[in-house]
Amino acid sequence: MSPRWLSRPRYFLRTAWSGLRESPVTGGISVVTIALCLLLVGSFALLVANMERILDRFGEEFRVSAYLEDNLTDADLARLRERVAAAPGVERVDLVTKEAALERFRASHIGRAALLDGMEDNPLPASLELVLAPEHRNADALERLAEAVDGFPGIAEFGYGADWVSGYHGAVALVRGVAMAIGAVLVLATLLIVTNTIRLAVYARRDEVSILRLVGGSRTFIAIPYLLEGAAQGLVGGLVGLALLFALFHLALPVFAGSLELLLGYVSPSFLEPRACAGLVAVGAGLGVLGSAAALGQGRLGE
Amino acid sequence: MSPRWLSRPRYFLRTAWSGLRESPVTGGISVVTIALCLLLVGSFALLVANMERILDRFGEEFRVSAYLEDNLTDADLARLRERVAAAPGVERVDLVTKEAALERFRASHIGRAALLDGMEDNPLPASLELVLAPEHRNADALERLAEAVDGFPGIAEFGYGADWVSGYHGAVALVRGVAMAIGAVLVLATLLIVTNTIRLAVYARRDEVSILRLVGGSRTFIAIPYLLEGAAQGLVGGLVGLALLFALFHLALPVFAGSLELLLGYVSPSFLEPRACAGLVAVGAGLGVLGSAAALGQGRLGE
Amino acid sequence: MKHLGVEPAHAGAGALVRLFHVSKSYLAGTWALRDVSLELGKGEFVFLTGPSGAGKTTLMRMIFADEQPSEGQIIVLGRNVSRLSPSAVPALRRRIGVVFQDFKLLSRRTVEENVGLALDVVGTPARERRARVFAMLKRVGLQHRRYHHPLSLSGGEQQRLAIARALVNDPEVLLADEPTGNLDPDLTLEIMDLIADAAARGTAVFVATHDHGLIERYGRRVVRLEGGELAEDTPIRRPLL
Amino acid sequence: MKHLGVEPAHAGAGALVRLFHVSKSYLAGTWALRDVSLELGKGEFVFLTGPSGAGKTTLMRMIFADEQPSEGQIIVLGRNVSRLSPSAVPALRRRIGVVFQDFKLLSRRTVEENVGLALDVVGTPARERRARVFAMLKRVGLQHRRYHHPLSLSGGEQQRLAIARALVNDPEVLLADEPTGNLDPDLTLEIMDLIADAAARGTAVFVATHDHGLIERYGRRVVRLEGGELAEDTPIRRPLL
Ligand SMILES: Nc1ncnc2c1ncn2[C@@H]1O[C@H](COP(=O)(O)OP(=O)(O)OP(=O)(O)O)[C@@H](O)[C@H]1O
Ligand SMILES: Nc1ncnc2c1ncn2[C@@H]1O[C@H](COP(=O)(O)OP(=O)(O)OP(=O)(O)O)[C@@H](O)[C@H]1O
Ligand SMILES: [Mg+2]
Ligand SMILES: [Mg+2]
Repeated sequence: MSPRWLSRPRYFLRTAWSGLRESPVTGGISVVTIALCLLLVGSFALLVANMERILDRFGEEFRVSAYLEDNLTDADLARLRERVAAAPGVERVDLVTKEAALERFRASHIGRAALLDGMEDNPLPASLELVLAPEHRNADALERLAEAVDGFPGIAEFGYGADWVSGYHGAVALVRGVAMAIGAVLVLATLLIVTNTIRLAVYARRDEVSILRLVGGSRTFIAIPYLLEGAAQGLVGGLVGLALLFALFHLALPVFAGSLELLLGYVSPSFLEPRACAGLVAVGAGLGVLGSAAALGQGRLGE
Repeated sequence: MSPRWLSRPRYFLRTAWSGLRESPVTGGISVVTIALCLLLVGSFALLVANMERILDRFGEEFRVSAYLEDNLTDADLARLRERVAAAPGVERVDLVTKEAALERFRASHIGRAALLDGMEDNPLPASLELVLAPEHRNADALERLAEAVDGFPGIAEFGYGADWVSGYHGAVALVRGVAMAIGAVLVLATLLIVTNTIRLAVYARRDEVSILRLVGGSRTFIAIPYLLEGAAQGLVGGLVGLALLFALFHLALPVFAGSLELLLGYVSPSFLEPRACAGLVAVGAGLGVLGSAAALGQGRLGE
Repeated sequence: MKHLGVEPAHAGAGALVRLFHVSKSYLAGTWALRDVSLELGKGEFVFLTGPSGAGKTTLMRMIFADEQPSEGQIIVLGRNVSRLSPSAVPALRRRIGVVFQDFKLLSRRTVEENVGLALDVVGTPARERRARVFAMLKRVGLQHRRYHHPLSLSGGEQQRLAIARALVNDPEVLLADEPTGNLDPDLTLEIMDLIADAAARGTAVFVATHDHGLIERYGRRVVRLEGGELAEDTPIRRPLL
Repeated sequence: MKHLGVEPAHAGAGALVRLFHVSKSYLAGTWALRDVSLELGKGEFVFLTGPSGAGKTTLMRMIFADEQPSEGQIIVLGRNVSRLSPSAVPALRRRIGVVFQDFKLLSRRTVEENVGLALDVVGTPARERRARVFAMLKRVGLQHRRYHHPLSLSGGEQQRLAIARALVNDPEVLLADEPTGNLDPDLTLEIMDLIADAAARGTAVFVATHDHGLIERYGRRVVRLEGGELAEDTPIRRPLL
């Protein structure tokens, strides 16, 4: 039994449109609230997305050194390099020659002391530096790698800073954990705030709803224009929020450019991907619909 | 000309109270929105406050080494130590003996190589490590310090990682900057959201306001009960938000305790100070009043 | 003037509205309606009268399922109102026209949209809707105001708008609560003729009124409530003029 | 029946309400009121009548400064309404009692609080307020409903509540817009007597009504509007009964 009015989308569109036009105060407030909430969620998403990239970048510093014996031929070295590259979790292998090692040592903190000045021979060994794949940047995987590589001929010693490993791992877990916790609170809060605001906006027009009931409007007949209104407000709010986020991002970027470059070198922060942007706007529309539905759901909307 | 009704606070309190009681929907929504907004702002404040402490903690690692000549007597050393401690920006001076330096070197990344194994004498010098006061943890201050200290008798060399210095400085500036930017957006957004919600709540009762005007209520007469209502809702919202924040903090803490301890050692995150808590609740009440005032201000409250 | 116990004009199975021993209590211990039995047939026109607070509005609200009786049964258009599921209520209401004592107009929609609403809820096609709304507005003298909003109408204009909305859909039952309280005598007669027309076309009509002149003039069946009880049910008389 | 140009009963400097060639246009090109001049003295009781949309409510709204005249001057209680600053409006309104055509009750406050409101705005002490509210409610027959909310009252009860609120503060001017449209004949007389009492105590009273029976019965001065123009201003006659 399909009701006749379902064949009349024009009524719903017209009613939703005039509802929007005739309620600039409540509609405007809903749009602003949605825009602001999505701005908050978007800022956070942006921060987290860029933080992940920064963490990845730091993770690249996550190297293990395999110090080489002094007497290796180039062929030996090439073979060894290949074997090491095939070991579990290794993403890239870099060679540090004896000269490069000395250079580094001199540049390092401790190397400033006149420690090696007297020696005519370079006592530092060459080494292979293994960059680990992100998922292997933890103490367990390192131990496994050490076991696998330790026996290889040509490797004198195998070294990594255990503190640095667990420190990095802890930092990543902490940042991710805090981000998730705050993100959850933020998403829940904005969800509640937006639906509540729309509820209040519909509530401000509760007399309308009750009159529509009295003249025989069915639930669906009454609800559809409000849901359309909510969707439209959500959509506009989402777009406004996104635009604000974009503007803020490009306003804030130059201010932090200096410190960022110093800290991260070539990593420069990027805006949300198009898909995430679309998602943000869609979430706005969804919240608008949800809020209207919640408002209409609460019985006769009487206090 | 003090109006007679100013002497009747009972009318206002009674009216505000019955307004709250008779509008559970709008009142409830206002309280929830305020609570959630303050929860967001509070979480952020909490994060920033603790981050500052973490940055300070990292700043302690901010040391400059003055490598000592080998032939210093204890008296020389004590005198030197005193002079160094008096240098500009120095907060604390620690002595690292030759033995401690060797110990450290062995534990360090590069020290894993069998570099020093063959030497029977310890080639590493003793050093004084200068911990800088927070406000001096930047490249300029360091250069000044180096100039001041360089000529002291007994100091062989003066060393610090320029990269680490500007890196730390950049990181602190970045974190502070991003925190301030996000904080500003957050505070502005919640300000708007809360006042808008309250406006909408008052707006839902605009017929009431217009009737009060028609029977001769003056602006103040009409406004006071709404402002009291707003203050009460803000107060309750602030308390609820604070309670939520406290609960979340103590729920989240154990989850992150592991990574935090690893990262920070003895620094454990702490909740907001009592004064900040009171401030949060006061802000809630203030927002409630502001929102009501804004709603009443918008002319006749007609659309 | 009391004619208690007299058989109503259109009694029996053909009745569109039937009340069996209906009582209604809003507040424990007080009765807004008390043991009222009543029938209303197709095309019947009944004046509902009685002092303020006698229960006239309450009786009407129960007929269009806005309130449930505390006791007794109400059958409207073949449906037992007290056993109606909430989802069946709108369908029933679409067959009943109601002029509310306080109008209940949508202030955010135009005059034209307010009247059209009664057709929108049943899904009347756009062309037919437009024609019927215009014809109806013309009959109540509001066609020149059709793009205005109710709040810019005078009291009597709002009342006529409410009447137009109730009548535009040719309802099977019409409940008009004090439909001429804000109208001048000339308009009152015009509007009452409109309502009498509807009855002549088969609508069962209930008109609550305090206007004894009107009751005299039309000489229809009169149901009088007093303190919630049925005090009088006088069958139809010939109009005096 | 036309008595155009007749001197009103209490003309001159003692008038509480004076209109000088007042016109009002809500929509460009149409006139809700057109060149109306009128005076109302202390204790005078005037029926304002005329067809629906004639401008009765508009005239009253301008007197209590809810609308501004488009042309002309209105002097109420010695103040020129069109030159009143917004902050001076409340003080003027507190001296005027208004019964609104649509009641305008506060649905979130009790009957008692709605009536008390008119005393609260002037800051009447609690004890006096309580006594006067109770006495007033008793006079309109609502004392037993004083802790209920307006929405649970019948139409006539709401109207009496609106009247009680307008009268409780002994206003100097009373504007009653269709104050008995929802009342039965007995109550209508009781309420009209209440209003006449106020006039006897010196209140200048305007009663808009369509009820010719009432006008006949009281035989007071009658001002009739038609299409916004003053069509009749008949001075006081002796009551018929
Ligand atoms: N706010 C407004 N905006 C536009 N037009 C208005 C407004 N208020 C009243 N009018 C128009 O002004 C004219 C006079 O209205 P008014 O309410 O004064 O009539 P009235 O004499 O009180 O009628 P009734 O007896 O029906 O209450 C009417 O045509 C009405 O439609
Ligand atoms: N929602 C309600 N809650 C409590 N009491 C109510 C409610 N509605 C009506 N009443 C009471 O029920 C009684 C009958 O009310 P009703 O509205 O039916 O009277 P009425 O005959 O329409 O009167 P009027 O002519 O004044 O409109 C009145 O005493 C009224 O106060
Ligand atoms: Mg009634
Ligand atoms: Mg009027």
